[in-house]
Amino acid sequence: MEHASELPAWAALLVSFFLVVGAGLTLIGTIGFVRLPTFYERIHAPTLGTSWGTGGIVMASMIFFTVLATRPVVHEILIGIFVTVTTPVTLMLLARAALHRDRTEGNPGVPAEGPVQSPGESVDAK
Amino acid sequence: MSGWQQHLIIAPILIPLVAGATLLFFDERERVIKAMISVVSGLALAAVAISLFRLANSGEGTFEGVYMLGNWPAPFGIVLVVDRLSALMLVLASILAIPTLVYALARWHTAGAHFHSLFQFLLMGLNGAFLTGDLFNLFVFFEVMLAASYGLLMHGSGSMRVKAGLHYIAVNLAAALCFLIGVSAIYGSAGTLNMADLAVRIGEIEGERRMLLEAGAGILGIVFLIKAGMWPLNFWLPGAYSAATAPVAGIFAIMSKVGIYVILRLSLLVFGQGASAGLGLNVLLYGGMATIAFGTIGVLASQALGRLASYSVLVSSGTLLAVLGLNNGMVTAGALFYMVSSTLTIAAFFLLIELVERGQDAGASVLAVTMEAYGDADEEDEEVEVGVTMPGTIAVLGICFAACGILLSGLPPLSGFVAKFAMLSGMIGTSAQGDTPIAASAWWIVGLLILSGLAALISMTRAGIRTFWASMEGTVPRVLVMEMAPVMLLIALTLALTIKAGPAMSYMEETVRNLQQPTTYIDAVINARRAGVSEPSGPDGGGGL
Amino acid sequence: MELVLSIGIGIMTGSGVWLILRPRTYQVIIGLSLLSYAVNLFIFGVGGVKSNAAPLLGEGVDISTVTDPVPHALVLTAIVIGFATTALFLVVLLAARGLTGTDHVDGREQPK
Amino acid sequence: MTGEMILVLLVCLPFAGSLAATILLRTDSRILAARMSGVVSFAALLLTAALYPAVRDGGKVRLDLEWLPQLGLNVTLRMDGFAWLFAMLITGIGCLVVLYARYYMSEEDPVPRFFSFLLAFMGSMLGIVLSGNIILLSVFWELTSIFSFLLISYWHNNAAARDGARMALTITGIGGFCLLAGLLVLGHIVGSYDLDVVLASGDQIKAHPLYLTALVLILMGALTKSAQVPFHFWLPNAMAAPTPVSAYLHSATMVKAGVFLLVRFWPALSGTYEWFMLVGIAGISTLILGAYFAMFQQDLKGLLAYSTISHLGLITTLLSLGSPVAAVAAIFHMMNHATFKASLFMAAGIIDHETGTRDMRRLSGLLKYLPITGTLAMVASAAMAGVPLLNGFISKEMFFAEAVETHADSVLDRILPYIAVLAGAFSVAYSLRFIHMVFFGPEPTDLPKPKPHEPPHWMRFPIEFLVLACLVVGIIPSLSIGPFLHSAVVSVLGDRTPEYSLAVWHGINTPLIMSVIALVGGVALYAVMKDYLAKCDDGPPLFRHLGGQRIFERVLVTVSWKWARWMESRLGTRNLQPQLRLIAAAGLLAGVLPLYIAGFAPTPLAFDGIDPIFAAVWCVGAFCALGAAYQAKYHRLAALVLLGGAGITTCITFVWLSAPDLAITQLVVEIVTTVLLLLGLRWLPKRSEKVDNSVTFSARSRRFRDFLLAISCGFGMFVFSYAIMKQPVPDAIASYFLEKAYTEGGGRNVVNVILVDFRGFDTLGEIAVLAIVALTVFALLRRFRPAPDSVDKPEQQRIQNAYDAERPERSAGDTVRDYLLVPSVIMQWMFPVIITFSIYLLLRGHDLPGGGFAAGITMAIAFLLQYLAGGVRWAEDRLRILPLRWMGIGLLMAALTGMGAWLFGYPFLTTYSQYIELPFIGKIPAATALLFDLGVFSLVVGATVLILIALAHQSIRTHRVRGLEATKAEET
Amino acid sequence: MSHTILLWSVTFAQICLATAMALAALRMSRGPRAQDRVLALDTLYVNSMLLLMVFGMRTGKVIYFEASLVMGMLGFVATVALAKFLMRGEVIE
Amino acid sequence: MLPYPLLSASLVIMWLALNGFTLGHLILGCIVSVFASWGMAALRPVKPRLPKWYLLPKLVSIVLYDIVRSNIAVASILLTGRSKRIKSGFITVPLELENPTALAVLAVVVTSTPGTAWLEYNSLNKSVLIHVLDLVDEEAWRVLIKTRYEALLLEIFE
Ligand code: NA
Ligand code: NA
Repeated sequence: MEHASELPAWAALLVSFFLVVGAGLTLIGTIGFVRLPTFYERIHAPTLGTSWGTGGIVMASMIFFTVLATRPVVHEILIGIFVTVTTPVTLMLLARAALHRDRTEGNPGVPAEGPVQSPGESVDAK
Repeated sequence: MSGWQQHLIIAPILIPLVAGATLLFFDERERVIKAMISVVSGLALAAVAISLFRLANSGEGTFEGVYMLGNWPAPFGIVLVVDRLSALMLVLASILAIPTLVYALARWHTAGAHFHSLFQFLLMGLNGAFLTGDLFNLFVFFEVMLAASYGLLMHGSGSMRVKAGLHYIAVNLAAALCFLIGVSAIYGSAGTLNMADLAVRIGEIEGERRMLLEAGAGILGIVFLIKAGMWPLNFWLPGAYSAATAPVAGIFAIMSKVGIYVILRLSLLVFGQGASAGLGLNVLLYGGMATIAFGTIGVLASQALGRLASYSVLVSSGTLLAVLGLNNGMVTAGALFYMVSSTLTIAAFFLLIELVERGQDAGASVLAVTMEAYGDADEEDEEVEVGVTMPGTIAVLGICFAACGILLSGLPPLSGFVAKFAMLSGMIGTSAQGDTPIAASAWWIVGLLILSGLAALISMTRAGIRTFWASMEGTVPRVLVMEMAPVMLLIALTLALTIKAGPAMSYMEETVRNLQQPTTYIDAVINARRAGVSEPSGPDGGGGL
Repeated sequence: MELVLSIGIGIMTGSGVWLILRPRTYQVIIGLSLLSYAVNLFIFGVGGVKSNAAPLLGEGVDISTVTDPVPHALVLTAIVIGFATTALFLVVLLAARGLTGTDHVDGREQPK
Repeated sequence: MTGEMILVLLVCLPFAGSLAATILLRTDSRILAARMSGVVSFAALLLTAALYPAVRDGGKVRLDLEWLPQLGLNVTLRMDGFAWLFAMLITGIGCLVVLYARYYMSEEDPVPRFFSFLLAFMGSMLGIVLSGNIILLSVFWELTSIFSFLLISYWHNNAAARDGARMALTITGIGGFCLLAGLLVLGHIVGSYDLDVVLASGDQIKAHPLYLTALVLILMGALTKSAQVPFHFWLPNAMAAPTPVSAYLHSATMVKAGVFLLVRFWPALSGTYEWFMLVGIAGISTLILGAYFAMFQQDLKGLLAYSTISHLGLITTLLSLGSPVAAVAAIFHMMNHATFKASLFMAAGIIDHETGTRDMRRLSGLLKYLPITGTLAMVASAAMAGVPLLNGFISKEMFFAEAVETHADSVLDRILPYIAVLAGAFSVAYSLRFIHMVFFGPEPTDLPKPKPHEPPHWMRFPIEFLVLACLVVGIIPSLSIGPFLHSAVVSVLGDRTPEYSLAVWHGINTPLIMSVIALVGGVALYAVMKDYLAKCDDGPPLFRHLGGQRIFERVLVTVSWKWARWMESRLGTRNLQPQLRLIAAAGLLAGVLPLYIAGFAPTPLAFDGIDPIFAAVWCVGAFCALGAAYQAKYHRLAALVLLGGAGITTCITFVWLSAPDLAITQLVVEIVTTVLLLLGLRWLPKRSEKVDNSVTFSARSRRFRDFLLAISCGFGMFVFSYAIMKQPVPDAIASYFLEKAYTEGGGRNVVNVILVDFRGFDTLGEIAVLAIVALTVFALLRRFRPAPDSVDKPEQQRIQNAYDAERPERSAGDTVRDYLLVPSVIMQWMFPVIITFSIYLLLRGHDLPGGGFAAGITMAIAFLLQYLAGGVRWAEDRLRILPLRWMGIGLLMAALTGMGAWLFGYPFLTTYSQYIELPFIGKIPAATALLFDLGVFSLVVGATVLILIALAHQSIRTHRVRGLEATKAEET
Repeated sequence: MSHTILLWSVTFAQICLATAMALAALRMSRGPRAQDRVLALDTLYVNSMLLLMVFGMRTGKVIYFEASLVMGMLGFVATVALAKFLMRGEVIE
Repeated sequence: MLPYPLLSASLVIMWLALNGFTLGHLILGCIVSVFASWGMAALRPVKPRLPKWYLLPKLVSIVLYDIVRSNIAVASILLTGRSKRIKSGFITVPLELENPTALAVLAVVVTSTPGTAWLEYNSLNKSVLIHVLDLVDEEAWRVLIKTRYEALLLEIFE
């Protein structure tokens, strides 16, 4: 990390903050992914990583390289955008597939497909 | 070699490449144009190959046939090298290509998509493998050749071909992985990929690095032994070769020789001497003998002609491997002669089998079944009128079949005999040095060669009697002149080889002498001059040109 | 680093070899993929492994410190060829499965 | 005409005639073919005769033409007295046989083919006789086997003819191969294949340690050809041939080739104990057994065949003795036997021709019908029996005289006189039987053709001529055959030529007494056995059911078929798993063995410098790899996902260890591969853990073996890769690339410069591979047929469609439409983004990670995504991708870029790079390598898309097919 | 100073991300159902991408960025295909 | 020439972000973006109209804020081990949005926000099934989505 020695302290602290937050959130998300009991709950966990987990590290990287190269480095933001835009696609498709499977197998705890249920009527996941 | 002549060296690779690429622009229905492009490319290839052959043969042990791709000097860039051996292989490949191509034009090229492109790419791969002077480039051209061979093997589809293709591909993928391991291990321990440079460096490598190099070379050797069909790494071969359509099997006749070619090239250039040479030679010797034995057994055990021919390929490979294992110059020259002869023979035989079996109900119906059941119902292939009953068809087929039998069993008067004699004479005849006793291994090979010839004789008479005399009653196969002529041409070539045995053998002897003097090759490659640069590995030439 | 990488290569090789010896075509293709990873890494490792020494030239890049680019180029070629052959093997196994009705590598179920 | 020219003409003429006859094949020119053959053989006879002055008294005519001079194989033709005598025999009897055959062959037979083979055989036989190079001799030797095969099997719709021909070829073929080996050894001993040199080196040969080897091998050739015990059985079976063939090949010429060879090499090989024992045992046993067997034959030609065997045994016995006088007798008897046996065969042919049978039990009293033929046959039989005043008598007397001499004191030598007499008696008996049973006795009753009569005169003429020869030689030997025999003897024996006399009367001596005993004994024997022989089954009493033929067939089938098949299945396999096992084991061995031999000590493990994060990543990677291996059988999707995990690890490794290019490429390939495998997964059968859990012991042990192999390979790769990684690459070519990449290659990304410039040729090959694979995939899938259980739509779709169908408010496909409604919007918007990114990767490649390949795959992913989002119909309605065009353009562009260098006189693929100064923009790099990379890009896009789309199309195609089938079913 | 801070934070981040990868791999192999595995693969992709970004910071080179970008931009394609396979039994209809 | 100006502009920005800002790259980026938007045009998507595109930043900032908030919320659920006790469930939210692009944006927003996941859109009754990790008050969620996001999106896209 010798190259980072010239980084001013404020930047280093900022970078570290975003890094720790980003990586920490990602880890927490993944822990949740392992620990949560049902698939529909587990689906929420990785979004920690794809939202602010990614965001934190993107920020850290942008600040780091911008300060280091003394010119704006923003290409990391593309990663953030793409992750944000594409993650919902996978999650939606996967969750819907799971839903279909549960419905076909008649598993309890998933709402039936069909006309809108009356408001307030929801199905407990447990 | 200078000027435009110099670029002739790369033509055997570029002609089929460009032809294959151009063919992609034409629809499957434009058969005539496709066939024309293919044939023109084949003829051009033959012309180029023959000119290179003459150039290679003109010099007295001198090399001018080094082509530096991208104008980068060896060992950094990739070089193509034409010497007697590679020129011989080029000629053999193109001589095989034209008859098989013409044969395919009679009907087979319409049995599936992209036949001509695949065929051209196969030629490109073959020629590249023969020409390249770089180990990794050899891998690439092996893959080109193999990829095309996968496509061609399954050309026409059908359960048998696809099943055989699956095995063939699986085995070759495993081999390709070994190839990569071997080549990279050699690079890692010698620091070069150029064969000539490797030959220079190998002497200086010592200690652990040398061991690693040898291990890499060993793994690499396995690959070529798989390709060459050494027992017990050859069980894929009969299935694959016998399942392929006739013209494809015909051109495949040279595929197993590529492995032999590389073994010959590398063993004499790079691993000619040194501690590890002995081990490798023993593997070749005993493996080759086992292969002859296995091939002989297979020849006897084969009911279908296709399998018989495939096992003949194994016998041929085994013979070559064992003889190379003897590491005796005179015998090796004979082996080269044998290689040419047996390649022509096997190609002719594969082409012939289809014609012969067309007359038989069983074979024809199997073919018809595969064509009917697995053909695409959506795209009705218009029924091609296959052949007419020619006068004397049976007689011509019979003569050709007999000629193949004679060639396979090494009987006179065709080149099979001359080849066998040339090898045997080197082992136990006058050429075996007068006073030194003949090695036991030579006796074993002699015995095996005699047995294999006998097996071919027994099997071919059995098969010939069955096909021509016992079952071809009344039904005369419908054969086109276009299909018969290639077979006859190939057999005529073996006859020519017999008559011109003297000059042919001189070429082979000169080839072996060149191979045994690798310094000429090495010097030619290392000292080749870059175009437009005064020094061989000159100062920075600025921006390339 | 070498140790980790070579253990990894060993494990991938072992898994791959185990799989290509299995009777189902799908197992074989997964095995071949694993093996090609292993082999690619092997080629890659042959040049010596160095972290943070990519062979990209520029100001201040000391060419004696960067890694050997040759294996990289070789691996790239190997990746491409591996991809091509995997695709081919897949299609052939599908065709074989279609024609024979089974996904056994020999096109027929072996008697147990 | 010089002697040399005559020699060439003599060998070539019959072959030319044969070719001419082949050309006449289809014409109905029976007579023409016969006439031409007659002219050819008569011309050959005249040519031979014309050479007599040159070969008289030890003279020689010799011609050398180069063929394979390096190896000492030349076309050396050489005629001496012995060869002359034999050539006269070949051409003379050839003429007679042609004449005979002209009448013998029937209307239906393809006569031109017969004469073609016959002439070719004659040429081959002349070749043997005239070869002055022992390898050339072997060439002609094999040719006689081949043509004899074709002649025996002339009536190939007869199974006996096919079998007989094959047996003859097999036996003589084995002999021929051995002979070749023997001659090679002889050449090794002598140092030359020239016959004259060989013949002059007798002492050297006999003293050489390889003498016995050479002798045994050569004898194998000679004895098989001459039908000597135990190789005799092919000859009786060859009697299925047309009678002219039997007369020519199996009495006069081909079977004589074996004894000819023994005579030819007599000066070089004979006179040793080994020679005496080997040749003697074979000869004596053949002599006696042949004669014994002949007595019990019921087939006329069978009798003659065994008689031939016996007489050949006699000649062999004579040659075994090693005495010059015996050799003279052998040569003389060769000629005599040829004359009387050929005539007898022709007589038998006439009998067969006229009566329709050759079975002596059915023949009787034919003298009435065939008086002239009968008389001739009687004379010839008498010659065969050794009756005085006929030629057979003289040579037999000489044999008896030699038999009583002592040559090598052994049991064999001592019993020879008795055996000789016994065999003589047998031969008298069967000769008598031949005459008595056929021409005498009651009227024949049971002939297939009831009214036999004399054949046309010219058909009988050959017999008349030969019988006349028997008489002339028998009465005035020294005036008729004498000088010619002498020339022959001198040419073989040279200085050792003995004194001998060809007189009919030598006074009362031991041989004469032996002859008398044999004659009387033979008559008595026949008288005793007559009644038995008239009725008995074919073949001698004890050996009747132990026919050599049956043993041969049994052995041949067992060895060449049953054993071969068994061994093929044992030594080979048609299954894939054992093959891959062998390859893995061989690869392991090939790697380990050199290390083991060289005493490789494993590199000590260095635990320092390990990045724990990297190690952790590899823990994940290894875990995924093992998981994939574990799950691949039953949980395919899991295995695929785990494979993805292993792939990611690989990517990270590439990044970590300084190979960003590789990482990018690996990633995009990974993605496409996953989709590909998924596309394929749809067509694979369902597999459930519950169904096949019965594991046998053998399966378990197989698995254990594979497990061990896998572990070994893994461990081997670990050790190998560790050792090699620890070795820095020595003085590699890499530094050159690093130095020149920018200055001469014009790029900063050395990897890319290597790919498109230094080693651009590899890349050209690599994209060709991709193109080829795409074409193959396309071609294969065009004929794709799914398995029956995969034709239906997947279960999920069926359920969802059924659900849509059930509900009135929904229409078919609503579920999938809703499913993709939102995601497809995003996937579509990603399309231009990914295209932009792919162009970015392409353009920066030369300086930074990226390049044509990664860009191409990325572009293909952009297309793929649209197929995923909208389905095939939707996507193809909008995107008209012509993958073949992309591929063609890509390949051509890459190739043409390379060829562009030619215009400037540089080799293929020489690049040109320069920085171009543009207004406002500044310097931009312009390298031809970029054009090359563009070609790569185009090809990769085309090929990848072609593969993916071709696979994707299968679903809609099978639906269409199913639809067609359904409508068809409704119609019926 | 900033060197030390950064070293610690980068190391921490890497440990977190590597652990996250391991956990994702765990879920990948444990399942229990296919959708869990696919989701785990997607998570693994994201985690690796982040790890590589942190690695880029550790080395101070931007050249590793494209690898992360490819993961972020194209990584979802494989997951989409897998998900669609689960839902429809077929990837491209 | 430029069927999707906003897209083209974004692609140019993307190009410049990737390559760095130089005049050369601006020109090159423009060329590339033209090509790429032709590609998009070939797909013939339902062309979104964005009359009030200036509201987008507002949406972005709201979402960013919400994401931060829910990140913390979800993280605390996971960290404190409340995950065993929380009550998660499905809710159905009827929507007025019809524009697929707008729906996609809403889906991205809902899914990107930890704690809510977009599961299934039913085009017949124009409702969406959403799974909520910590479902205390269903109606509150419904209102949140409808007022906070949907209303704004309706404004932007119609
Ligand atoms: Na409905
Ligand atoms: Na969410």
